Amino acid sequence: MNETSPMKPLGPKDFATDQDVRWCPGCGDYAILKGVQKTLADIGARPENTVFISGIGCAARFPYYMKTYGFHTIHGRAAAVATGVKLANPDLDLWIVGGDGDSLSIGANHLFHLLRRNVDVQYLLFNNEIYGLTKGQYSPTSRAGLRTPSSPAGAMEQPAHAIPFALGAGARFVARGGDVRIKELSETLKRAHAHKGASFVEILQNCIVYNDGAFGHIMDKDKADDAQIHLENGQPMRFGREAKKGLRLKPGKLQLEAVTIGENGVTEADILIHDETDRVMAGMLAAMEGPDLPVAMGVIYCAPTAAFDQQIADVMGRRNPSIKKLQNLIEAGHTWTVG
Amino acid sequence: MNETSPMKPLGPKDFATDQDVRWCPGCGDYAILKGVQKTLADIGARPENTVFISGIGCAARFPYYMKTYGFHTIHGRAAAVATGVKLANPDLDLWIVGGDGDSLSIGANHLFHLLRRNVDVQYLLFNNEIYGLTKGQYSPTSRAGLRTPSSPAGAMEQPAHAIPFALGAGARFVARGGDVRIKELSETLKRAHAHKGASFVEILQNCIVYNDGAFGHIMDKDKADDAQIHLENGQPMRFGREAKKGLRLKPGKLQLEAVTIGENGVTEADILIHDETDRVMAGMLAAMEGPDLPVAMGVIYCAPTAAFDQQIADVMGRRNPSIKKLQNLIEAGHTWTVG
Amino acid sequence: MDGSSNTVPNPDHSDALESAVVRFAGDSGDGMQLTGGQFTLATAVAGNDLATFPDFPAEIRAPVGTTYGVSAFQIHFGARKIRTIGDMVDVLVVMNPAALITNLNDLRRGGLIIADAGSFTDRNLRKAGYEANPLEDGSLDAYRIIPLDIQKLTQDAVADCNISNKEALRTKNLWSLGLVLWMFERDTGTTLRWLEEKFAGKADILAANKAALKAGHAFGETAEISAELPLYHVPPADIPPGLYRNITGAEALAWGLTAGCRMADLGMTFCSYPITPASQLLHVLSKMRDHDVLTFQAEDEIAAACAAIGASYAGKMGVTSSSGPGIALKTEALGLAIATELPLVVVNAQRGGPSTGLPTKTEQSDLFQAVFGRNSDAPMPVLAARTASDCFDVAIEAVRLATKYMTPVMLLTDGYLQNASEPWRIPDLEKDYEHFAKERIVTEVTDFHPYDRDGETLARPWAVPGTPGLMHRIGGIERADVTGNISYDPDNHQKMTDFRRNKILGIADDIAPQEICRGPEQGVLAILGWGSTFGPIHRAVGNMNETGLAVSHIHLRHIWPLPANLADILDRFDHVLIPEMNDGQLFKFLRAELLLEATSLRKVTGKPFKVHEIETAAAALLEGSDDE
Amino acid sequence: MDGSSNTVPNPDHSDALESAVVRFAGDSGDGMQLTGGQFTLATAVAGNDLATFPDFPAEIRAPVGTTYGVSAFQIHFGARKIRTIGDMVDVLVVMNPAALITNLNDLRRGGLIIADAGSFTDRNLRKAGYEANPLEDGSLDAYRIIPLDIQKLTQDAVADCNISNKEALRTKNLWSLGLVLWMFERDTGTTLRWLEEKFAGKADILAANKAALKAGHAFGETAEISAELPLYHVPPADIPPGLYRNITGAEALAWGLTAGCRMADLGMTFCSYPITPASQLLHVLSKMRDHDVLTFQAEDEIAAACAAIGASYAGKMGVTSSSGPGIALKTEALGLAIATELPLVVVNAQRGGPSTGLPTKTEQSDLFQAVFGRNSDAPMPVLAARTASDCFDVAIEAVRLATKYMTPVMLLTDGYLQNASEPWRIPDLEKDYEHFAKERIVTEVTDFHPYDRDGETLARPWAVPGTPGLMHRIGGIERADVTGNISYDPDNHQKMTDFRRNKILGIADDIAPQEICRGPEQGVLAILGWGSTFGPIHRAVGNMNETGLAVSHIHLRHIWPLPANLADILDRFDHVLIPEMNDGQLFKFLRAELLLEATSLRKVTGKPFKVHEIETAAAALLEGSDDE
Ligand SMILES: Cc1ncc(C[n+]2csc(CCOP(=O)(O)OP(=O)(O)O)c2C)c(N)n1
Ligand SMILES: Cc1ncc(C[n+]2csc(CCOP(=O)(O)OP(=O)(O)O)c2C)c(N)n1
Ligand code: SF4
Ligand code: SF4
Ligand SMILES: [Mg+2]
Ligand SMILES: [Mg+2]
Repeated sequence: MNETSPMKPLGPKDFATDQDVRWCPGCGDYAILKGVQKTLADIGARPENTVFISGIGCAARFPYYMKTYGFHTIHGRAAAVATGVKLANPDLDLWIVGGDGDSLSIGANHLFHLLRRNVDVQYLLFNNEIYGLTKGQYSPTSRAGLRTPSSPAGAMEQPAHAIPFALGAGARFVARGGDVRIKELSETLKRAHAHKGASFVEILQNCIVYNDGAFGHIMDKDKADDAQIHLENGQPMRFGREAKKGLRLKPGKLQLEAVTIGENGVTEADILIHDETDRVMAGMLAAMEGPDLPVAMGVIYCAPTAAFDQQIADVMGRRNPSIKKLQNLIEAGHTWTVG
Repeated sequence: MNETSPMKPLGPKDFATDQDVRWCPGCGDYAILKGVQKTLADIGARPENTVFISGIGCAARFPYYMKTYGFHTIHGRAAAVATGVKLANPDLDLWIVGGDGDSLSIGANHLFHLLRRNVDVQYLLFNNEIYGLTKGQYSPTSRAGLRTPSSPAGAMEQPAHAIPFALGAGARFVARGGDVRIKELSETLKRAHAHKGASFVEILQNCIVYNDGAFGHIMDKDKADDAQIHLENGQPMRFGREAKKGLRLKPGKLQLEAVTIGENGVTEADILIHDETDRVMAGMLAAMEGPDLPVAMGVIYCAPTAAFDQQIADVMGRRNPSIKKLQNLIEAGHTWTVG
Repeated sequence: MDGSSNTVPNPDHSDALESAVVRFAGDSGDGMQLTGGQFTLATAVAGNDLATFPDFPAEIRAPVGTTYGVSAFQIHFGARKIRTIGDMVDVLVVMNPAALITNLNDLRRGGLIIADAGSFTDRNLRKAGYEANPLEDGSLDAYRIIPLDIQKLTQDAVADCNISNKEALRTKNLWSLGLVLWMFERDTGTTLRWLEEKFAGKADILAANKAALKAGHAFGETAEISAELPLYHVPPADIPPGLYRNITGAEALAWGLTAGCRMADLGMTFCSYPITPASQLLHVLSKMRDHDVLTFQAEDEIAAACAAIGASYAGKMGVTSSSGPGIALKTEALGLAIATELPLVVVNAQRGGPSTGLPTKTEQSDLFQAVFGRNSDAPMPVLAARTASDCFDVAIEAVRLATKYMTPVMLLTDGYLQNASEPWRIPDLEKDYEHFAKERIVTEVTDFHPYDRDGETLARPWAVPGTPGLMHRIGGIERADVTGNISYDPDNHQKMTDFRRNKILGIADDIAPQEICRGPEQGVLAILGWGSTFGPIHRAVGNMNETGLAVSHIHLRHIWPLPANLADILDRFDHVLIPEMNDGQLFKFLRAELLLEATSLRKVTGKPFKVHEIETAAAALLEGSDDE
Repeated sequence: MDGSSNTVPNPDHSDALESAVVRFAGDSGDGMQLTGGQFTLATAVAGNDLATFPDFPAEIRAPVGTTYGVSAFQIHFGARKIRTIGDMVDVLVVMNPAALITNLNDLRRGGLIIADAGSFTDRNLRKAGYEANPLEDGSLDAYRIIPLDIQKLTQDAVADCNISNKEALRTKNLWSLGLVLWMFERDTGTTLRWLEEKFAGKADILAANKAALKAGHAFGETAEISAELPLYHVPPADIPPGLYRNITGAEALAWGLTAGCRMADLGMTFCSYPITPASQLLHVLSKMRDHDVLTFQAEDEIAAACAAIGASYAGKMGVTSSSGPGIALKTEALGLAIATELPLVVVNAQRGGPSTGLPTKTEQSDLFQAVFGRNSDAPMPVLAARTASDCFDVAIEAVRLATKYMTPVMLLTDGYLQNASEPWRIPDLEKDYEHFAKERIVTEVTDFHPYDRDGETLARPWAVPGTPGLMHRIGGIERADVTGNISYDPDNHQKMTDFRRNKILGIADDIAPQEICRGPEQGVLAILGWGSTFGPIHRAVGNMNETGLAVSHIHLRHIWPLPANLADILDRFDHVLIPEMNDGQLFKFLRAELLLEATSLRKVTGKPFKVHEIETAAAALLEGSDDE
């Protein structure tokens, strides 16, 4: 649809703008920015065809740092704006970036409908379990008990869970990544990009200023191996140092358990194979929060179906509208002549 | 907290106002109204302590017909208003009524957060898969392909599913009823009422004018037995005429299947027992949409946890605030005297 | 007085009426809208000018026979230009007691009631709140009543048709229509043709409907009571030659927006969430895919506004619509459109408020919201349509301004205009409109900057994603002049505020100067209106001019910015009367803008002005000024 | 001119200054807010009047050394009543080059710069955008510079303490504070006591902080360069006796709202969603559970407004707060509160716009939104606070009006007031306030009807769920007079519209008449302000009065309805000047209300007015009027 200039291979730096990046030093957002720039370079994205849309928040400053088209909209509404962009031009490659507040507090309704409608975008939710930009109030994903300026006695709400929410919303691609293992994140982002329809990726992100270490128990180097499991479709779900651990169903129950190969008679064959099209398993993987079970990383669920924008584009087709055609329309039906 | 007048037993009619009921003749809402009035009488509800809150829509006219306290608010915001009411007075018995548009389109974010926070209310979603009051546009629950004034070529969206949405939101009580079997609905409503925390009940409701028969394949007398399954905690999940059919897990799979006792070697013992605290099973039951599997009715999931409003009330406690105390506060800290 | 006064035979043509007002009223299930629509068509074909107004009940379908289930359709037609739906009804057709009790107030004394006496049963009388049968107890002595057992007459008429009794009863509206057509000397041809289309393939139903219609018509001529039945002659009006059709405001808006897009060579992305009385626009546009109109029913009004902004960002004409409460929800998003300077058309079909208010009733009380209702200094143009057909032209103007000035534009219509219909001389889209510039999207710019403004319009360039070389970033945080980068610089903020204000103010020089649409160019009294008060004001001024009173009518299309010459024009009059269906909003707004000392005439009842209400207020001012 | 002009030694007391302006500026991590806060306290204890203003960066914590990471704190203090934060800075303390480059503009010519020369490294100079070191290249010749290697001096001072080098460097702000305290003849006692509290249990850190503070103070007295260091004497101000504390607008609001609730004997349910600069109010109230204040952080602004409405419905004082864009989102809900006539207080902490705009900068551009920004005719009272401590009284007034008249009330504050602090004479809550009626909740009513109005206030009764016998239903659809049942009746709609308007208009008779707060009771020029422009206007008028110019200051607290006597008062002046931090909103509003011909002075830079800007505009008007 849009003509593109002759392809020349672009590197990650070709996707960086001249604007100074203004996150706090040490913020996890830096690594994610790098990861996204690398991903775009790797997939050979064309800057003129790529659009980043965000709401408001620290995470939402993202578009300013991407040398593509970018729209920093209003708090919570990125998904709605993006839907309009895709309806207007389904050929654009559209990435949405939002914080946990942006996406799951004020903006959760638009996210819900974007996922349900299956609009062909990549939605990256930077979850730092805090409102960063407004200086550290608890967010819908903050853990119960978290003390913040707006919850001096500890937050008293059951937190929202991004992945179960997305599954409940009917999302057809659901994945998780983190701000530390950038290579793995980049692989996940490539999968998200390749998926036609709404791809939802939760990215665990450290806010060094207001919620430092929120994911330490999952992301810290010494804990990561045991606390995370990296899913790969068609592969056994193994984790831990030397991949000695794995997931299986508790015998006779609809519950996962972590087992160690070689212990208690557990063999490699007992370990479940990851089938990313299995919605029930996706729900179980999404519910894993530690400490007994590792946190699922990578593509948890992927079961494509028709994308909304594409379906509409198909129905719209090429219409060749014209003033003449419109003249015919307004002259059709019951008319009469005077004089 | 509020003094109540000496108890005298009230009948369903004592809960009816003098206002003419203004739904279309034949609308499913009439039956639900009856069912709710009966439920209130059965549980011995006190009108002065009972509040009905709704948004806007046909369903949302409900409060005007209940001789209790009632607040007909604005489209989509009933859950938010109700949260404020419960924070102000957690002793009130609060029912929310909303249509599928009210609850899952404009109001889905508030519903999400109400369920996540676990505010102690009963949320009744009257799902007629259409916007009734605004004259028949498709709604988020309308099936793909439905032709309406705003979708003359058929709706092109993947529909939202109320129960999976509620589960994804973290709801701790999820049930389904219908506008035909009022006795069963009333039992479900009693369970909802008894549950402390947010109770979510989807009620399939026929809009005779704009979406007549949307649930015919489930609710019609001749189809109901095979198309519905009525869940009871601790009981085998059986259905069909003479309860000959039942649900079991497909051997070796995370999938339910409907089987007939006595056929293919299936015995009563093969039929799964309903455990309403099993979240994974709840997800599978929620996903049943026919035709292979029956639609789940009754309490699908119930796993209580602390209610938000009660938790806050506990922290607030009895404070005995006073001007004196406030005077002390403003005089505390760094002060100095002049003159 | 409009309507009623003129049914008194015109002195010049003693056998002819200058205009008449007919209202059909019955239960929601009685098919009154259809009856009215067919009568309208026959009347238009007979060469009358006309205006119509359907009055639906707020309830979807209230129980049969109740007052809140009454549905009515009014038509005012005549031998002259018709401006209003008529103050008072001349002929009232009622299908049941509830229809009578809810509509009687609007019947002029001496007016005619045709009542389906068969439906005046005890049960129905009680439901309507009558203690005795008004057709019999003398309480209607001030009117002429013709009670007919229409149910029975219809059943007899279709007795030979192969249909059920329920189906038979359903045709009683056609019987009534036949009768009224006869009374006004219209034939049944148009309706018969329409029935044939509608019931093609349902031979029995078709036959019954035709039979009922013909029977009603025949009844007028042959029935024994025909002597009692008046026969009205309303000769054709003297209206400009051309091809005509009936059009509602909602249709005119839909087509006008599309025409504007065609002129700008832009696809339209229309994003909306249903709400009365705006939904009609969504419905009409949903069927216009062939004209590159994509409609999106969003999850709420905020999403609708945001999606439309997204579509404009991506190079389409983004349009969103709602009514007052929904427009309120869009407020924050409109700020974004203003800040990012993207084209957008926002249609507000106003209704009674505040809050949910009176959803099915008309009001023009969102002027303040349109002009002032945003946080911060956030100016945007505001236009208002005056008649159903005017919606077409105003919609084109909205698209022109939005794209030329890179700005959201608010277009105000109201519940009355949305539903009311009037004959529309179908324009020649190629010849009758000055075509404005084709799409303003830039594709090749050397040294491109997203906030580099056009020297004349102050509009920024419209560079859309997908265009090589023009990648840029925009957003709601204050943008640096020229580059659009985030800027917290104090002087830049002042500069950008000035740009935003001046860009919109500059539009005043790009719009048609204000005209006086009726009456002398200067004098004692000008009646200044906006929006759908056009009809009653215009007729009132016409009536007063005819009696020799020097009164002028000025009607605003551009509320913001105001036409540059408005102050000068108003200066020429001693008094300015501002009638509004609100609590005095334009009145106050013009005080603020022009320090105008005017007189406010307010009506907040959910109903349009009656001509005599305006005449009375004008007369009071004229008398007052005699005293001086 | 405020601030700067007065640091020039006062002719009467050659050794004393009437007032001085000091600004501390450094990196976000340098602890400038803490330094400023401690200096403020010491100054208050020394008996000066003062005003302070923290200026945070918009970025949470930008990279060290960059200009957008600079954090500053300004204090204006003096021997007289201090009204503003000071136009120009007299003493600028900068901890790095970025702090210098971003703050130099505000330093008066001849002003003093104390710079941490140790941080003026090449790297930091480059980050700030300097090509050469300004401390050395002569570019600061217009000022007095005292470069000190504060880093080094601090390290030396704490060398004996048992702390890391990083920790040592963190105390350099205390060293600087010590020095500046010495310069202004304050002792270190207040700060030492505060340090002891803060670092109780951390003996090493405490020792280091104390050592740094004392070393800075001692340096002033003993260092070799002390001859260069000026010593300023600002004698105590003549302020009314009483117990004082420092208070920010946000604290004053929080306490005032709570005080209002206590006077009304109501619990408060405060529902909000974080947004700059309103969040502070949520934070303060979150800690006030003991005073029956329940805070709820909602999922968005709409939910916050709706939950507050729900709380009011259930018998608490529902309060919600936000800033412009968030208030926009609440619009529809406010319509519901107006329609259902429930008490509600809505706090708007205004910031720069439109859209996201300048979140951390101040502006007063939401007046239109407050008064007019709703669909339909939807009046509600609007109040505006003028100073940090005035927030307390205005908050009480808001609660009084909301509960007495059963109406939402809009309370306007702004980013400046939220963060600025000033000394506040702590009132006696029992004696200093006229206690308004206790809660207005009805419990026993014979023949109860939810829309039965009080004859005088027109307020409807407040009957809350849980009360036996008063069950009723309310909602947003138009309600019948008295019964509150749904009503589509035209006359009822007019009647209810009239009630809603008149109820709010009636408040004009229940509020304090407008006063002239400085200057003659009549004359050539009145300067009319609202909100946080109070300080600069008041000082400007004071300055002009001192030089013999007859100028008066009138400041509005009640924006809607306006005080009944306002027109009369304004009539007594030839000219009215209206300075506003917006594009002329009050100016336009008063044209609409009073047909007032005034002069508008607009400033939309995100910064408060400077005194001289107001003096200049006033002088121009006075000169103009001499010519006449
Ligand atoms: C309508 C509106 N409400 C509130 C805000 C204030 N606000 C800005 S960002 C934000 C939340 C930030 O949290 P999150 O989305 O998690 O992003 P983070 O800063 O943590 O990356 C809030 C409440 C706003 N800008 N607009
Ligand atoms: C802010 C706002 N937007 C839109 C509307 C119009 N509206 C009223 S009810 C409704 C949807 C009705 O559908 P649903 O909630 O499913 O209820 P039903 O009528 O089917 O019972 C809509 C769109 C409104 N009243 N307010
Ligand atoms: S506040 Fe937190 S999320 Fe925001 S930039 Fe700083 S570290 Fe990152
Ligand atoms: S429109 Fe449908 S849902 Fe509404 S009252 Fe009628 S039948 Fe019921
Ligand atoms: Mg966050
Ligand atoms: Mg519905």
